[in-house]
Amino acid sequence: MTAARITPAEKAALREPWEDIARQRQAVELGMWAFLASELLFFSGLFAGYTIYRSIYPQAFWEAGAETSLWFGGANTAILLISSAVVALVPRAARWPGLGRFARAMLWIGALLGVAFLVLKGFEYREDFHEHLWPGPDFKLHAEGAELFFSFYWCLTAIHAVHLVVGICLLARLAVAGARDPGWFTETPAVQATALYWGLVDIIWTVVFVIIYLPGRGG
Amino acid sequence: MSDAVLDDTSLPHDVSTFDKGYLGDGHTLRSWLLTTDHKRIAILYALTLTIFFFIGGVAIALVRIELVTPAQDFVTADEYNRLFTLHGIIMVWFFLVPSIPATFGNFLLPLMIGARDLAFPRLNLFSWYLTVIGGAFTVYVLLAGGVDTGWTFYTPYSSIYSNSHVIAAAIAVFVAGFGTIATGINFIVTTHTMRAPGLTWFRLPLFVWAMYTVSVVIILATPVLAMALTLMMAERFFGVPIFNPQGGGDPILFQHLFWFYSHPAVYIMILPAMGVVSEVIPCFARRRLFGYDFMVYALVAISVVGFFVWGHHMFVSGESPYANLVFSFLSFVVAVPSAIKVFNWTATLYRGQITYEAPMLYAFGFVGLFTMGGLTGLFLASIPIDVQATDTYFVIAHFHYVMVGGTVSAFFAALHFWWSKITGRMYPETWARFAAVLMYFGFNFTFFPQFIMGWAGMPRRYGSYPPEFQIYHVLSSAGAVVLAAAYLMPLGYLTWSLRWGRRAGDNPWGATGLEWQTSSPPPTHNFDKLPTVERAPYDYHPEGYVETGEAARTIEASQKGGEQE
Amino acid sequence: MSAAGRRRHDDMPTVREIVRRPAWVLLVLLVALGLNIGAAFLPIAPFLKTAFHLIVAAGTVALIAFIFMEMEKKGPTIRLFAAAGFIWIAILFLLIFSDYGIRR
Amino acid sequence: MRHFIFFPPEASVYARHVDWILFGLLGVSAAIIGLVVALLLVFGIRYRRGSRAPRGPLPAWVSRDVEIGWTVATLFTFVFIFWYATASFLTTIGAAPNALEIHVVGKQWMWKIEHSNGVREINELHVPIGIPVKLVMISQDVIHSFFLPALRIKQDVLPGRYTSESFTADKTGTYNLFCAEYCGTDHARMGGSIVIMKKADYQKWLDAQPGAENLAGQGRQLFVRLGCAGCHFEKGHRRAPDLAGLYGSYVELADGRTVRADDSYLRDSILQPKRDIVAGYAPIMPSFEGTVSEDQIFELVAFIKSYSGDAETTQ
Repeated sequence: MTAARITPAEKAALREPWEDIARQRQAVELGMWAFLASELLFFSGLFAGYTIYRSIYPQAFWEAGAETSLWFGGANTAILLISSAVVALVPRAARWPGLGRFARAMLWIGALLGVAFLVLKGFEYREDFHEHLWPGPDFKLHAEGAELFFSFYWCLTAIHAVHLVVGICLLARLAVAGARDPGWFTETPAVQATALYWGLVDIIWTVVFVIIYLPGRGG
Repeated sequence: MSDAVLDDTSLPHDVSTFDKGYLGDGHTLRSWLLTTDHKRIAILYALTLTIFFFIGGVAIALVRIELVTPAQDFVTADEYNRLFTLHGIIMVWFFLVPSIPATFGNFLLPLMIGARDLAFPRLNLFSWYLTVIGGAFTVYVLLAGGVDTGWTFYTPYSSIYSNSHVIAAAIAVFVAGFGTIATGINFIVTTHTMRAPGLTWFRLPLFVWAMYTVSVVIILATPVLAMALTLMMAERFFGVPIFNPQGGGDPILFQHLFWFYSHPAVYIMILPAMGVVSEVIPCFARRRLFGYDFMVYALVAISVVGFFVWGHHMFVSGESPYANLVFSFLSFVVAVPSAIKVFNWTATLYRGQITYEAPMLYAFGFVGLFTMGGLTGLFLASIPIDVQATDTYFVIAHFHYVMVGGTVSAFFAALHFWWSKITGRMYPETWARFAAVLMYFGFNFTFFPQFIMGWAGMPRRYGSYPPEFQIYHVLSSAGAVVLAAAYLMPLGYLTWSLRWGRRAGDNPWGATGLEWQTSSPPPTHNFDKLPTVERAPYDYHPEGYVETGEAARTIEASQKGGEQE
Repeated sequence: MSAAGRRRHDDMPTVREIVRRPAWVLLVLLVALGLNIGAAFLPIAPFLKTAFHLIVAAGTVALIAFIFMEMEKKGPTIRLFAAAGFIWIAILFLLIFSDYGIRR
Repeated sequence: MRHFIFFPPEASVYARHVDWILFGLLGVSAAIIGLVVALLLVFGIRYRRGSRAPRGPLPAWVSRDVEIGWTVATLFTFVFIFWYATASFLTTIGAAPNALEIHVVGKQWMWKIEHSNGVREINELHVPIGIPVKLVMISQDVIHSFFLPALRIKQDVLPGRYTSESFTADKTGTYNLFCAEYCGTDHARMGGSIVIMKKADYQKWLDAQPGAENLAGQGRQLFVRLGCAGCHFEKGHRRAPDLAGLYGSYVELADGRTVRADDSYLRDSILQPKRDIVAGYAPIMPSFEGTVSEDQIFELVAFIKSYSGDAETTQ
């Protein structure tokens, strides 16, 4: 509570109406976790729908799951796990001015891994289109319920991808702003908030991977 | 920052800023549209919501004109469907849900906890813009020809069969929903991190508790609606079958997701109203709120158990009968904390020094109408009664008693109670009392007949109907005229008071909340000296009641420490 | 471990110190991913496979939340909000299956 | 019709029963609201500003005990109402075994009704008194809701799935029939009436209808026309399961599950034959989705229900 001794770096990171960077950081973190809880509930609708239809059409979901590309899914999961480990280093390092460059490098690596994920995803989507896995008149599978599986496949992965794009933008923005003002970078709560958001994107994918790519393997 | 040049208040010779508080802090449009001051954002919200309230009101006025005669003769069936849909969408998402939190919550939450602003002022402004963008989509829908799904967007009608602007309407709701989520997060963080020294959780005014609990409900419920609407839009736009039985989907799933939000949404509307009434009644009864702790627990209980009951909207939907039993039971359980709140408000009057200014009249109206609304909720929670009553005017009457009789009454109570704090002026008391009583009678006149015709079988969303129901529709439409007058009156006299109203002191009601300790209207930074809190809330004491001239009454000296517990 | 209050330069950890723990966790997560993919091909009953997948996924989620997102160091309020997300999903599932679970 | 209605007519025992629950609830509500209003008035007047009524703090225990008292009392009352209301609901689950089955197809914006003897009507439902009636309902497009206020019953009619409602009318007359779930432009016109008749009048009415074969007979013709008989009636080496006595029995499926052959199962098997494949048979049956309408499915199901295998095979 010694508001008198505010360093220039803290001053750069402070926002109205805060007078104390530590409390501001607490507030941002709490707000971010509340937002993440909200995001989880956002996805819960999809998960609930998936679970219900899978319980109604177990066989069709099993067959349809086998049509997804485990190679793409597995590689993307690995990429995202690595990226979340990389991004997790950022708040641990960013606090120290001497590690600022390292932290920003980690941000860029995280963002690049995110882009790699999207690129793979793009190839996967192209393949899916070629194989007529888009629900509609010339859909590949015939089992009742298989179309539902792929409805959820597209919705889950697309909505996740939107979140990922937002995450990549946040990482890049933080890296750019951090390079411009290294002092601000050591103090700003945005570092923690961005890392938390990236963590959530990974958590969601972990579940998506299990329910979309793993069913129907090995006969 | 950069608009300081345009900002005339920065000129030292401008004396008017001294007593205009935050209102004097800039007069340009820009100083309003880019403000991060929670009080100004509250005003922005108030103006926006007022506009939407009247658009929604016009829609239902046309509906009520149509319903005067049994035949479909004033508007076509399609127009009728679009009108009631518009009324529902606007009133729910662009008035009731944001009403009290976004205006009074925004304005008062920081003041009540002794903070300078909300935790994230820019996010707060952003949430207003989201509401406006959502509103713009709604206006687009209105101009483009409307949407005819009903506010519930039930599939597969909305996702496949409707020929109206469903996607734009769903986007409107989606965007506005994220506006309320942003507000909710802001309130939660503010309440957790910005309370004045000494202001422990159990010293918070109930209005703050209400804002806090409602925010939790908002952030956990709204995203599910967002996803339900997203999936509905995906089905409509891309043709992926999700709720469509032809692709194996189940249309009931949409209803589950929709009501997972929309039943808690009822509590999003009513919890803030409860908060308002819990402020008003102790003040005008000069009495500590009876059972403060229980009132807090009741709020928390309602906000949690409120999530367990959505299935009672679906008793006839084809839901499993066993699920019906579960949801019916839980719906009875959730009524208990609401009942406790009603009893506590009543008991607060005991041994009070009651006066009847307009806010108190509205609060009394609230208690009466909310009790009616709540009790008819029990009818709808019991399965055999609900089977007859659901999708009829009985339900319409029930939720209007809760949302209009409850929330809107409380909104007007709040408007009159804090008007002096917001504007620095008093409203004309006689007019306000008259409007309050008129609103109460107009309301009952409009909605009570709907219970009777609903039980008799009159279905909702009918533009034409069998003639035996006409008498009730005529009564209802006549009552709506009275009600409309009662809503228009405050618009007139409150606007009048902005210029000619008596100047209010800082604390005209002699109320105890922190918001009354700063000037009226408050300065931009809220408090010249941030307050500390040493007492429990509602430290009114009827014995020490003294009247001191202009600022109607104060309670000063008596507060020497009448702690009871 | 956690750097509370003002930080002095001599407290600064080396990159190695910072990386060590997340790297170990990452290794565990990648192994878990491999196990999960491998298990998908085992010739056992589908529901057993699914249960295994979900348990591994839950572990992964927990590790990400507790280590990567530093939940281990957070106070009760933040844990409560994080838990609320999961509890409310549980509510949704539980009550929605009170319908679907016994409909047919 | 009448020009004023205060309380809906009661045309069944169940309706009167529901009304008793309503009166019970009205009584409890009146008591509660009376209490609240009385307290508001009494306190409001007695403790108005400046009145001579004694004031002063309450002893601490009052608050807690009163609070716990009315919490428990409210909870008890509400749970009691739940039990009282639910008990009667439970008795309505499951229709009488020998109910008169009538088929209802909802579509934008009319009700099509098929009696089991083949008589069809639109927006009108004729039923006799004293006989349990079971409506088996399905929608051809969006969700509708079959609402009979005089019988206090309402049930949503869904696309893709059968729902049902049962009643035993005991008062003759013509009463309202509404669609209660919003279904688009002419939702308000999607209604008509239920005519409850004495048994003799009902029989007279039935006889007066244009002669048609009964539903099962119509179903049989359709069965043959669609080519179902080719596999299902084949003697000797069968490519398709035998349908004789199928209805109501338990069927073992290829994936090890066992299902009961009810209306929904038969409907699903016609439209989505690959979903529940009977053990021992190849999944060769084509889907009839889009080929047969909902009313034709009712006919087919009626035929399968009635078929006991004694009839001649193909024609």
